[in-house]
Amino acid sequence: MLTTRRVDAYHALTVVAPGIAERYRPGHFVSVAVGGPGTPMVTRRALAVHDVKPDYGGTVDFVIAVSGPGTAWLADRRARDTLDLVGPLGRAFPLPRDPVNCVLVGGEYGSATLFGLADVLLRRHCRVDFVLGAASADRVFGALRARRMGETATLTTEDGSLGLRGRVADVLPGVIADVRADVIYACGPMGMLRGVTAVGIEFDIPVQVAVEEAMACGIGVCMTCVLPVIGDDGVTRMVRACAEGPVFRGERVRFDDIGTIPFDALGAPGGGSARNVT
Amino acid sequence: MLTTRRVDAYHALTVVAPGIAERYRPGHFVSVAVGGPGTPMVTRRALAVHDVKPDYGGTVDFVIAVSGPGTAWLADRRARDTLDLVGPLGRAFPLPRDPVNCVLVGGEYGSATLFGLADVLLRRHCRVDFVLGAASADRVFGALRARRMGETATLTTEDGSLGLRGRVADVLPGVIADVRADVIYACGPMGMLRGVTAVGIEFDIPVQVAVEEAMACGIGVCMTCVLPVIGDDGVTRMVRACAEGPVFRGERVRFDDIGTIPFDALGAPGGGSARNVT
Amino acid sequence: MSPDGRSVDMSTYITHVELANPVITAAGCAGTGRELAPFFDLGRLGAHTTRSITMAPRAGRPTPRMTETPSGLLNAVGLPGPGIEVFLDRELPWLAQRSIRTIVSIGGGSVAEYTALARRLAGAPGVTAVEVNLACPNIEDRGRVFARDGAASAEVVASVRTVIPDDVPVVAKLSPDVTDIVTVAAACAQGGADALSMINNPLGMSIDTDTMRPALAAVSGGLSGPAVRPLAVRCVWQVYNALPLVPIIGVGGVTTGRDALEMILAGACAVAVGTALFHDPLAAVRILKELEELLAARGIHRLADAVGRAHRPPGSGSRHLEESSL
Amino acid sequence: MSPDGRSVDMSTYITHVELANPVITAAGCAGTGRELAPFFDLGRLGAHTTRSITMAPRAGRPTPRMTETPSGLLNAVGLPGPGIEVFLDRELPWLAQRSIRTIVSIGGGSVAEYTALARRLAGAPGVTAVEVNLACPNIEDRGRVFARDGAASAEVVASVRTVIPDDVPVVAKLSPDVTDIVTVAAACAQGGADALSMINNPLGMSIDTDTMRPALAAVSGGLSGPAVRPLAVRCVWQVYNALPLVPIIGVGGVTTGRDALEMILAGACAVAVGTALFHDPLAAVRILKELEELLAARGIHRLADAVGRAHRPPGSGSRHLEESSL
Ligand SMILES: Cc1cc2nc3c(=O)[nH]c(=O)nc-3n(C[C@H](O)[C@H](O)[C@H](O)COP(=O)(O)OP(=O)(O)OC[C@H]3O[C@@H](n4cnc5c(N)ncnc54)[C@H](O)[C@@H]3O)c2cc1C
Ligand SMILES: Cc1cc2nc3c(=O)[nH]c(=O)nc-3n(C[C@H](O)[C@H](O)[C@H](O)COP(=O)(O)OP(=O)(O)OC[C@H]3O[C@@H](n4cnc5c(N)ncnc54)[C@H](O)[C@@H]3O)c2cc1C
Ligand SMILES: Cc1cc2nc3c(=O)[nH]c(=O)nc-3n(C[C@H](O)[C@H](O)[C@H](O)COP(=O)(O)O)c2cc1C
Ligand SMILES: Cc1cc2nc3c(=O)[nH]c(=O)nc-3n(C[C@H](O)[C@H](O)[C@H](O)COP(=O)(O)O)c2cc1C
Ligand code: FES
Ligand code: FES
Repeated sequence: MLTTRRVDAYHALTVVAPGIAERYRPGHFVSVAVGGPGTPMVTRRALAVHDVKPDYGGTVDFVIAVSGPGTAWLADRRARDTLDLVGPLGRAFPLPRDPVNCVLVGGEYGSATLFGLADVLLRRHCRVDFVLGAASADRVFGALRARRMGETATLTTEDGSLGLRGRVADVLPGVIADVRADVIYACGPMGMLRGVTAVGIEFDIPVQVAVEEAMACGIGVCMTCVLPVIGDDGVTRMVRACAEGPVFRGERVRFDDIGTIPFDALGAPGGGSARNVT
Repeated sequence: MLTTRRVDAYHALTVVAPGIAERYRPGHFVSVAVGGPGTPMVTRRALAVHDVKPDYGGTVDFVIAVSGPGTAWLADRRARDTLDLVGPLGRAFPLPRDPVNCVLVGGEYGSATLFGLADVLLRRHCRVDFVLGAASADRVFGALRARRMGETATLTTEDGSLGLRGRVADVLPGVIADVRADVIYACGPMGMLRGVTAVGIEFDIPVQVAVEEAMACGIGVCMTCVLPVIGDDGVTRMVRACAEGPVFRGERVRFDDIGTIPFDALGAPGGGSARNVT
Repeated sequence: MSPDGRSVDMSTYITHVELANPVITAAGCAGTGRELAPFFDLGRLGAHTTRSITMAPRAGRPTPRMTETPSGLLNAVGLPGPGIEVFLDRELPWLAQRSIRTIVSIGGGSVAEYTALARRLAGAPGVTAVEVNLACPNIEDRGRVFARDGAASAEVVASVRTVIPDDVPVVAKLSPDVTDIVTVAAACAQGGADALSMINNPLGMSIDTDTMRPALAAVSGGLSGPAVRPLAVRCVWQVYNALPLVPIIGVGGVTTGRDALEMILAGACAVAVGTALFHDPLAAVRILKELEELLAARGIHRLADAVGRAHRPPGSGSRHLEESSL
Repeated sequence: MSPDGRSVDMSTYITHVELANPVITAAGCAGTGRELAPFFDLGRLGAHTTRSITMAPRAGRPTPRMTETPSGLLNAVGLPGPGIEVFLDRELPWLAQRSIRTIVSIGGGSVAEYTALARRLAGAPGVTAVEVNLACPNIEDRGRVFARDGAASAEVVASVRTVIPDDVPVVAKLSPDVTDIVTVAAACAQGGADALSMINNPLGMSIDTDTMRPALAAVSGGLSGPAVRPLAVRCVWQVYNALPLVPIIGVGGVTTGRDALEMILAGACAVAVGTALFHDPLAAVRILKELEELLAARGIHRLADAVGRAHRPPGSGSRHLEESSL
């Protein structure tokens, strides 16, 4: 590990990880072991890749919000400690072929994953506008950089301590209209993704969301990170956020049914959809 | 924690702990929590007090031999980390009233506990001679200091890499004769204590041994650290090394029966000694 | 004190016996009580539970008696102790003089032995409750542990209940190594247990890969500590669900106020602290303080309102039954 | 390679079926096999165990499906999967093409369902062994889990054994939540189980002290990881002691080569790695390497010589039976 520093409410870590840096595409995440040797924490923690840089053969940046013992341990690391990382993991954001207008919407530390995406979009001559929100000013991540990289950067806080008072979904319709958005990319809490997706549907603009589900393995073997997603065939399946995601088309995610097995999902109890077999 | 440094095969730690320093008497030990918050290691580790000094209101020195995950964690601590200590614990070495001739026998890091004792004995105008032994030169602890403090310091190593080849019990008879010893104090592995006690019995000199038994609590509540010791009434009881010890009169400890419940111990299975009740 | 400035009523009941608060020491983990006195006043706890007292003095098992496992401890201590006479003579009076609420744990090898122990305890001053440690081998059933058999457990409990005065609750302490803890719990309640304590240590084992022999002299031993907490919470939950009126002492891996609260939400009205005392002699008082703060922070002003609360569907509120509109 | 330069013969047998080495993946913890392919070649392991395959596709349980506990993991995943037809169509062939030794785990709600699953598997290419996951609720016995009842377990095993070809071993996977694991194990062996696998997850529970509700959507779940290893080692030890001729797959909290060796010394001839794969996708191959080194360092040249070794009194040596003077 190279450096560690505080950024408002978050901790930013830079790690030398050439293998990950090299294969990284925007939307990827990594998993990190926490607690050191003999740790009582048996699962890895998922972290979005914030940035990759070519220094030292390839470094990777993470932004961490302390929410429990694992993230607290990560926030406590000092320069030169080593970290056990696996990645890059997951399905990256699909990129437009043409130079379209993209609105990048981030909530809390979810914004972190958008800057690598913005880089690539800008290289493809897309227009990039940001909408970043959080509960309070110190939890809005990357406002400065968004202002620098984006054509515009609209900020919202629930307490009004920075930008507009409210949520990103409240201001999104205005932004979409102003910038004549072709596509929306969003990363943040589920509630926010649901709101952003609803706006996308209303305006008939595709939304790519990067979801966050509790993960134990990050590589697709534990089956704990599932959510109901409608497939190309119209059938709802419980799919893994880590392997099939974390990026999904927003309108395919059944946000209202997260935390349940929808009765019409493939293999739902009662066997109502057993007819969908094979 | 103040400092941490390597001393041959050992790690030496200095900790600011005024409460412990103040109440310390030679032979005392402390227990230390290992592994940090949420540690998977549920028991404390026992450590003999090596030295106490008045600096910073009172500091305590420990000497650590890495033998498992807990001592490895301790050896990894850096200056300014904090340690969770409980102590001083246990029964200290009984001290002679008169200025007698004392031989202090230490094995491996067991020597560490003898220097605080030597200090007090010297202040009481006792003659102090050291016999220190270990498997190899780098595991003999405190040779220099023993030479400085003691009238003589005899060193043994099993591989002959320092001092005489052999064990402390081999050279002890000669030392006893040379210095006309009145009492022996010993700390080190059980095998060594047994050997030293045998020599003491042979020469009819009292031996005070500080034993080392696997401990879970260090304060007398878990009952895991017991060994068979003969009481003043001649009855063998399974007594706690942490609460009744770690210092015992050597000839009272049934070294050959450690790891068993002697059939004639109070409350031994079969109830042979139930007559000893009340 | 809670954010609104009200303090939390921490008192709890084992049937009609009131404890000032729900945090108690677990059997066999707090010595005679004297050992903890240098660290804190045992009288600050809801109660102190003694190690399991036996008729005759017992030397216990050979060493090694313990080994660490991940987040756990395996022990095979073997109920060492001086026997009931010395206990009544020298240990109980020390506790009684200090008005320390004392739950006396008893262990025997036959119904007759438990009964004899109960008879010696009946009328002894300073016995707040009697806890029947059922995790003892039944010498009349080829060493099969009482706790593994509902009928045998109930027989012990019934016999002890007969002998102990009515105003002293009898608590049955259960082991999790059974196919169905609810059956055993129900049998004990049927047999007259006023309350249940769970869990005693599940049976575990560890092998030293260097010596290639069992790590404990006794080969297997009881597992305790945070590792077993999920088993304990599950047992408390299941039994509270089946027998909501029987008071439960939750035991197993409680190390923090959050752990204690978890047990209480699952249905325990008291929480015993065992292995955590080995790691931190002040654990029990720290847990009590943390628990009180957690309750206050949740706006819960009476411990009793938190008992079993995780069973209630979300949103069903915290109103007392007497205030309910039903 | 051992200090004397000899390499260790790591091969092991599940009855007559040879595995190149004793380290296998645990059911439900290694996906379809494909997910681990980016990390290592599954063919390097003794075998891969599938998740438990069911007749119909299953969506599994709602989320949250897991929560961490000290040195453990609670899960209530609920046997999600596409059902046996898709398994035979798309998952088994992928494994068979790569010559990955495959133990197919099956789960059902009735004897008939297990039998039907076995019938579909009989003759399918690439089935090294069939593991019967008995930790499923028996719909014909009010949802009582098969593994908790020796007779019900034996009935399932016997029926599967009848249908599966003789040269494919049938392994019964047992749960520790029973009063006497040896009784259940013996019943399964009697019923025709060629080998036993233990342990499946003991039932545990955790409550979120912030929401004051169960942490898992399914309320309770299975405990796994290092926390349960002492229970697993104890079960392996007890069953090996009672049934020394029945091969045992040791499962539960194996994270290092030392843990694997512990299982083997207790009596397991193979060791399955589950939760450790979540923490380290390379865990199984690392454990295999560490195990080989530990055996070599102890001068043990054949894995088979280490199986059950902790049962032998110290000093009884490591001589093979055929070299013994008896
Ligand atoms: C694809 C993805 C990217 C993420 N990127 C970031 C990031 O860049 N920065 C950041 O701070 N956090 C990120 N998270 C969330 C982060 O993984 C969790 O906050 C973290 O795992 C919580 O661990 P803990 O020990 O602090 O808390 P605990 O709640 O104690 O965690 C216990 C267990 O639950 C799992 N868990 C709990 N909450 C989450 C969650 N929200 N997501 C996944 N697993 C969870 C943990 O993996 C662990 O197994 C991301 C999550 C996902 C799924
Ligand atoms: C009175 C006393 C004084 C001691 N003084 C020192 C000292 O000054 N320096 C030093 O390096 N070591 C000392 N020891 C030994 C030290 O306590 C052990 O080496 C240490 O506990 C091992 O912990 P571990 O995690 O490294 O090893 P592990 O073997 O993994 O320990 C596992 C468990 O066994 C217990 N245990 C294992 N070996 C011992 C042992 N020998 N003594 C007590 N408990 C043990 C541990 O407390 C722990 O509960 C002393 C022991 C005693 C009883
Ligand atoms: C060293 C030790 C000794 C114990 N002795 C007894 C005992 O005498 N009687 C009893 O009923 N339980 C005994 N127990 C079990 C505890 O009371 C408790 O039920 C169990 O350890 C789980 O709680 P914990 O995880 O907080 O320790 C003992 C436990 C340990 C670790
Ligand atoms: C997420 C998860 C899913 C599991 N699925 C199955 C399963 O489908 N069939 C089965 O027999 N066991 C299943 N198990 C149990 C494991 O195979 C294993 O017996 C248990 O987890 C103990 O081993 P471990 O501690 O190495 O994980 C599962 C365990 C976990 C953690
Ligand atoms: S986190 Fe394990 S399958 Fe997604
Ligand atoms: S270490 Fe617990 S009684 Fe001695």
